[in-house]
Amino acid sequence: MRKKTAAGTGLNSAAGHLVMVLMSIFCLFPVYWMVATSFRPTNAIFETSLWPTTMSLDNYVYALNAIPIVQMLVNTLVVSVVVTVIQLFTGLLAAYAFARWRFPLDKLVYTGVALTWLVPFQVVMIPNYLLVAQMGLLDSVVALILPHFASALAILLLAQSMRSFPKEVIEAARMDGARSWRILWEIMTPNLRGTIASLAILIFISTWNEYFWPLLLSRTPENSVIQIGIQMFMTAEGNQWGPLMAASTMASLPILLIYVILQRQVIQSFMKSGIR
Amino acid sequence: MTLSSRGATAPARRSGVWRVSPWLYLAPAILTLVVWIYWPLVDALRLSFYQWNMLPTSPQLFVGWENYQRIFALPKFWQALRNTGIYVLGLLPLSVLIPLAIAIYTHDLPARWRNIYRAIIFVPMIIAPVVAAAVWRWLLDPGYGMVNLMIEWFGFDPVKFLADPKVAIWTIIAITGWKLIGFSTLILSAANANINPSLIEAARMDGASKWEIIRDIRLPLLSSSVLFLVMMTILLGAQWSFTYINVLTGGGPLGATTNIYYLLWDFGFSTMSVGWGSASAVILFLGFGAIAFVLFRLIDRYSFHDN
Amino acid sequence: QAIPATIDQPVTITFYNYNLGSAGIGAEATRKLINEFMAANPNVTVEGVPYSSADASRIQADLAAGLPVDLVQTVFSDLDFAVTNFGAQALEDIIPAEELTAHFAGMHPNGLKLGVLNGKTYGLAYTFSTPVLFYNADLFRAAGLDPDQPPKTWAAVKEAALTIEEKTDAEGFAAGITGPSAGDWLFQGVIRSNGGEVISRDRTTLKFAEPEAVEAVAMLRDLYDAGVYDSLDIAAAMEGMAAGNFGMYLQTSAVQGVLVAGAENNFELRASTMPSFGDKPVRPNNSGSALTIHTTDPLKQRAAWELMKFLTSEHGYTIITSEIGYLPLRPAIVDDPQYLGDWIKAHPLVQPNLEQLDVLEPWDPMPGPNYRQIVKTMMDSVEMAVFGGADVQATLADAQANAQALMP
Amino acid sequence: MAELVLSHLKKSYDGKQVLHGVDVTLPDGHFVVIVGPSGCGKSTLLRMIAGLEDVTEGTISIGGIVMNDIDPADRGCAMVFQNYALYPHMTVRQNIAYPLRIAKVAQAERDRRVEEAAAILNLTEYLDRRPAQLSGGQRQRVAMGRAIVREPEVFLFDEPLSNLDALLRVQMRIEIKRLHKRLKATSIFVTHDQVEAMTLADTLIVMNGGRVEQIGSPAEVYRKPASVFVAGFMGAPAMNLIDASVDVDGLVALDIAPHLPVAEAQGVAKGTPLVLGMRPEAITLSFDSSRGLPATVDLVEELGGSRVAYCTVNGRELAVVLPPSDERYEGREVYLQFDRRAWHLFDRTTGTRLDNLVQPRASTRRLAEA
Amino acid sequence: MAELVLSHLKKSYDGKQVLHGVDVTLPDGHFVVIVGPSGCGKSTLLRMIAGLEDVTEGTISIGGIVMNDIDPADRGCAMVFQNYALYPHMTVRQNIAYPLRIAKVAQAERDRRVEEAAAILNLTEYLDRRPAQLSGGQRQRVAMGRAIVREPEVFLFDEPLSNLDALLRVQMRIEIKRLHKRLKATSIFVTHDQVEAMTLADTLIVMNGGRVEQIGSPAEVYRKPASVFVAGFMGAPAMNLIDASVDVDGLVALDIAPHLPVAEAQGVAKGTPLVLGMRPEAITLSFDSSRGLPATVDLVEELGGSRVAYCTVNGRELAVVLPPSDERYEGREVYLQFDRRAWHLFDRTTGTRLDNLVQPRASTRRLAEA
Ligand SMILES: Nc1ncnc2c1ncn2[C@@H]1O[C@H](COP(=O)(O)OP(=O)(O)OP(=O)(O)O)[C@@H](O)[C@H]1O
Ligand SMILES: Nc1ncnc2c1ncn2[C@@H]1O[C@H](COP(=O)(O)OP(=O)(O)OP(=O)(O)O)[C@@H](O)[C@H]1O
Ligand SMILES: O=P(O)(O)OC[C@H](O)CO
Ligand SMILES: [Mg+2]
Ligand SMILES: [Mg+2]
Repeated sequence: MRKKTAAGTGLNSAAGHLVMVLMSIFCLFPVYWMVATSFRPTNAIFETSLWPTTMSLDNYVYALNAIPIVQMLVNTLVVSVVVTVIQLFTGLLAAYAFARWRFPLDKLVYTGVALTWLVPFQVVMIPNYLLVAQMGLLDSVVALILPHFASALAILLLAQSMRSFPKEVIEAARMDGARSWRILWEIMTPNLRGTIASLAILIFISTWNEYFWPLLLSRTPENSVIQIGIQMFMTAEGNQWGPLMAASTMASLPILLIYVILQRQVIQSFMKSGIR
Repeated sequence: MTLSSRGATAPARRSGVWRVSPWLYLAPAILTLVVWIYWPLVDALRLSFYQWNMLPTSPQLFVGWENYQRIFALPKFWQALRNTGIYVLGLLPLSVLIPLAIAIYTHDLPARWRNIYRAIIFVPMIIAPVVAAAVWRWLLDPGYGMVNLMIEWFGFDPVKFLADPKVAIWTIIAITGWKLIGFSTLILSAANANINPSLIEAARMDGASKWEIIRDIRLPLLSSSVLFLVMMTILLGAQWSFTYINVLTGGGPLGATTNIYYLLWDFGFSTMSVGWGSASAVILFLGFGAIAFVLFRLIDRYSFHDN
Repeated sequence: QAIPATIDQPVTITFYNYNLGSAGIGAEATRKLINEFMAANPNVTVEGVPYSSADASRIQADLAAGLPVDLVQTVFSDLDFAVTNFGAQALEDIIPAEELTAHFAGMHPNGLKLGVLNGKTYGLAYTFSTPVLFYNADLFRAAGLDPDQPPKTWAAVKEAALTIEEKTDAEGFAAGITGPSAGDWLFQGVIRSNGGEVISRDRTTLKFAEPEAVEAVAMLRDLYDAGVYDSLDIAAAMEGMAAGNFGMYLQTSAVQGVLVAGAENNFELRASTMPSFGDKPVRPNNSGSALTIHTTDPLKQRAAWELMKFLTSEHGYTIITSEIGYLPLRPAIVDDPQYLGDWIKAHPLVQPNLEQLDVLEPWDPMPGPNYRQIVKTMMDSVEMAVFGGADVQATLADAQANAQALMP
Repeated sequence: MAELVLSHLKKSYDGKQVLHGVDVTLPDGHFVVIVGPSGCGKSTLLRMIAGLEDVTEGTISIGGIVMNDIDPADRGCAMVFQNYALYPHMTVRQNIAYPLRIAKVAQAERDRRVEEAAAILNLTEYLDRRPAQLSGGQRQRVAMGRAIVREPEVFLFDEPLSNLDALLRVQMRIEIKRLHKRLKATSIFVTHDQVEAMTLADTLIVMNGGRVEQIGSPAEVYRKPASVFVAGFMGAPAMNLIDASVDVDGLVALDIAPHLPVAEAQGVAKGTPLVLGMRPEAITLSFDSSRGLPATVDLVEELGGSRVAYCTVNGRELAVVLPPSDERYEGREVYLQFDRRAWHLFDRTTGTRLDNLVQPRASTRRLAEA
Repeated sequence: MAELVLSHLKKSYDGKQVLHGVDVTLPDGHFVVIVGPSGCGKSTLLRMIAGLEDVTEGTISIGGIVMNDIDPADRGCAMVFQNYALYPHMTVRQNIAYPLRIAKVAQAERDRRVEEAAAILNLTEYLDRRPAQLSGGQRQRVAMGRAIVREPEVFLFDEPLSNLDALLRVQMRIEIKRLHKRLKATSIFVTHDQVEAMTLADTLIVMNGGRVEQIGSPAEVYRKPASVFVAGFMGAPAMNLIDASVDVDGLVALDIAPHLPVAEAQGVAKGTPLVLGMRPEAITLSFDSSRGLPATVDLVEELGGSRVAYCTVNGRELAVVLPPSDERYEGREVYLQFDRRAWHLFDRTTGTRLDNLVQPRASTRRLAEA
């Protein structure tokens, strides 16, 4: 007869922990290296000690002087927050339509939304640029936001979790006299917090990290975003490693901080969301 | 309050409202998607049959299927196609297998450890691709990169991670995977945590060992999530690696790291020919659309609803 | 509609400049020049627009969007396309001849040639440089070589590289001839130095699979086969050199800044001219960009021309050379203490670069709308022939046939 | 005033008809229970009344007004759902107040009505909890509270108790009945639990396969089931239904005991296949071999207050209710005696009740009770 | 052989004790039902026997072997879960065969046993379906099939029927009982439905708050509940429990009718607070004012075969079972008469039964039946 073996003990799990620790190093080390390098003085930049032997803020000073990093961070934050909010808003509206009603062509429209996911950005890049130019919005933060008013990811994900929301609760609200608008905002939305939170995180991260569209649009550093700032330290004549890492650290820091603070909620909301 | 007064204040026929309201709710999203994605896409379909440099002053020259023919005749087309396959196959362990193992393994860990590991693994996800590319480039440098110093410390020759044609593609795959592991792990952990615990208990009662439970119960029940990630990997894997290829290798050395997506971008979008670019776009869209269709069918088939 | 002689009303021009797209000295020097110009010409507002030299889609998109594109820092390889599609104007067509003559006085004739296409001057060389063989004098010494006698021919390069590899831990030789962001400029110089060329003088036929070219490529292949030359991306090679891990490095003089910074307190960095094929003359060509005027508005043309003149003046080149690291097109300022005199003395490395001005040839742009694909096809095949173990002749011939089909 | 009239009500989903024409008039203030097996269309009917489903054909009128096209909120109906359908993110107070908030009832008035409803339902101390913090019975009461505050003219209940455990179900059943006495609103209660149906209904509607099988008071339905279906459906343990036929002599004979003609069938053609129903309470069991039909006891279920014996007679199983005792019956030979006053006779082909057709005859009576 | 002995079994979760020492010996082949209200520890106990929960203190032995540290699979137990716990990705056949596959039973033998189990459970025609394509009852049978094929020595059921509707529950109950007769394996069945408990058990274990309140046959438990809790828990409608006390004369007197001393309490100190229990079946109701306690009928529930009247006597509610009739009782004044043979007396402080202490006296008898 087999003896019971309690989960998570013994040699087996020690090996598992070892693997996980290695995995963690794999995931964290590059991030650590970025931060560590950003503090190395210029002449020690190719140094390979794990810990910078001499710490210096030169790279930060240089980076802050070379490009308007603070302004760029503010722009990035504004763009990310606004895009997140708007995309959630349009996503909620559209998802609600799909989840709530059957209407002619609904399947087709749904598929159409899903397919936009497959359209490579490069396809729409130039036409979008022309459109933005026609609107006179070049070199403006608004132009960074406009094409992101809606996304397939948000719509599909929200529609999926709305579909699994108990129909009876909606019907109860209908009986109580709520019209669709109220049902969406007073009944649906508060109950999709998990999905909305994790979706918001995904949208925020991907907007924060967006590169190609801002690259196409940016004309003056003051009106562009941090990823462009980072890219400005990478040139054909060689990368300016120190300032590049300093700028990268500054670009990652806010989002890293948010993550560290909200880490538990982030993971919880993913666990509870329909993202599976 | 009498019924008749209620009846009188009742809104007009519901059926009428029904027809408009979904469209009202959809309007902002659809408008956005049509303006910013579908209109350019449709235009691309048309332009893929023309030669044009996009300048208002130049004429649009109808060339029929020539743009398509040229793309298929590109010497690197088939290499890129094969590489795309390698990308997908190479990414699968990182975007699916390892996360699957981690999700299953960490599930049985004490909550504290579980959360710590999952939190750490998610970190690469929040690092910008450009930054990730720069940092990895640094770490992998044959001369002064940490990774190579480690390798030398173990007594091996340094590896030219980005310059050796045999290694470079795997390097790009590893970096792409590094960014993805956290996301996949989270998705699979969520799916795993949602497996009804009494199924696991039933299997334990049935005598299944830990491994048998994973093989017979967990994996089949995770199959729809796994397929979803496989689909994402196939459809978007090439896109995800784009930034790294662009920043780190430019498709080289010797075209070793190019993939269909990068190649078409390189020959299509980055040059001045709208026709080429559009034809490339159409090929990508249709090709991946077809794959998506098949995969969606598969996912439908392999989703099991437990109770 | 001749351009006005003076600017007596406010005018705004755009200046598409790829130095503005990165952080650091290049951008700062550019902004400084622009500001100085605006201070001197209060009626002109210059709007610097950054773009990426890797692809000119920003310019194309802006033209398509109907935005004003007035003055552009055009990479030489894009010059043909800039003329045929982006409406770059021949200076002879818009600027009074006497003004041109006056401004061209004192410019190196080889430098002036660089911006000439089909007999007309479309651009003035702005930020440009030549290929230079950097070498690590410390490694030379360690390998028992004489750092005062740098290799002058490819054969000598091979020999020195072999010695370095044998005697030290370092690699022998690296070059920026191939690679994703290399383009074909250095390659063009290598082929020419062996008496060949990549494209016929009338710019209708590709010739990179002709015997001279094949021979040159075979030579590079031989370096690779000998184990002294590896395929490295630009950054890896440059940083390797900067970190002291390479004996020799053939690359544009524009990377000098990075190398100097790396060499400081580390090793002695020196430079020599591009290697030759035996006795054949070295025929280096330039990298970099020219200034091209695109606007058709006479007033703006005047403003653009004024800016162009300012940037290519003695003062302009002084800043470009001393602060960005490119070459002055006006030889006189090199020794003039008012301009670069002191700086050149303090920076002897730039010397071989200056020497090569006398034999400089233009970087030929490929013609037609598919010019980038042509370059790509050619350079891919070169890479394949040198590093990929493929048969040199067959690979180049095959690529030439493919590329020829892309010619207009 | 709030009389509810359904006429020729039909419903199809994608062309598949699930309600085949329902005609019912429900008087104001009545407590009506709709009972029937799963899938027979109970919920569909209720939801049509509520306005949550479109009407395919026919009309629904409440208080004389045709409601077919009126919005659910404006029909004066309140509904209590099987799974409570509480708003998970709102407290009990907010849940109950929600319909009032929508109706823009003033805060003070709203509070008053919520407190009142909470008091009626013993929810006062839970008003600030969320649904997740409540037990099943409490949730059910909140759902009811939300219905009550609207002061609806018609209450609709869709199996509101089926998610509760047995004990709670009994409690809630009584509470609902009390509430109805107090509020006197017309109530329609859907269930497939026949105890619930019997105990709650003023009027019972038995449905089967999208049709109404019988409408009547619970006692009526129990005592005079209109069809074999109703007979088998209502009552636990279920009525014994035995095949029978009219023999050559015009007498009703059981197939399991053809020598035992039990009644005279008036007006029924000879050979007509019949079904005879006997409630388990209407059969008595004894060890006296001189009386009744011989049978074997297979299984006895102890119910505390009574026991149910499952006996086999000629291969056919009959349930018999026994009084409590310690007697061991299982496996023993017994004799069954039928109380002929409680016989039910049905046409086996149509399933309909054949009433007043069974006339006990002296001869048969003797036999049956022998 | 498969006798199951639990001794001093305790269980704590994070220091919070939920089982306070359970001592039970279950003979081989018995059908044991554990019944008790929600949260009393039934599932915990069952899962400890199964090996799915660790034992905090005490021992579990099956067939004489201490099982505390044995893997669940090797205890010879099979378990049927409340939510069926069928493997959704396997067909019925694969589900049932799974334990055999794990045990590496040869294909042919495996098939044979699966077919056999399917035949017993009437599942043969569903063998190739997936669980999602089955009804609740069918799923429950598959779960049972999976347990059967293992030929376990002990069957464990955790509320296996509570997800089924009322009708199916009755059917499945009977099927389980039949199956047990056939397989004769020791079975432990957890439920909080007392009808299920009564009808299924050979031995009934009533639990409350992590303790065993009573062990005995269903009839024993019903007729002689060992505590107030058991008395109130078993039986529907529930036993009427009325506060009483021993008066100055040593007589038991009801608080609601102090002038009506009903019995002599032997060996109980005067003034001791008591609880008197009377089953609703043991009370009779009449309109004859000369007999019994005056009461008002609040509500009558029609059950078809019987009716339950809820009456108020001095503010205290008593349930009374009435025979079927058309008589309208509601709101009327009636008189209640108690069958003194069915009185149950409990110590109000400890809740335990005071047996043999109630001796009807001539005088009291007269009064009570007066
Ligand atoms: N939205 C729908 N689309 C198609 N068919 C439906 C729909 N809703 C119900 N049906 C069908 O209508 C019939 C009646 O369903 P209904 O839900 O009214 O039954 P019910 O009596 O309430 O059953 P239960 O007791 O299981 O709740 C069923 O056959 C069902 O399959
Ligand atoms: N994993 C656990 N951690 C902490 N407490 C638990 C756990 N499982 C059960 N409990 C507690 O143990 C007690 C007994 O729970 P158990 O599930 O055995 O009750 P039960 O009698 O089966 O109830 P039900 O009829 O609702 O199923 C409850 O108070 C419960 O809250
Ligand atoms: O300015 P340079 O010298 O970096 O030249 C630009 C490159 O040649 C463009 O490919
Ligand atoms: Mg229903
Ligand atoms: Mg339980």
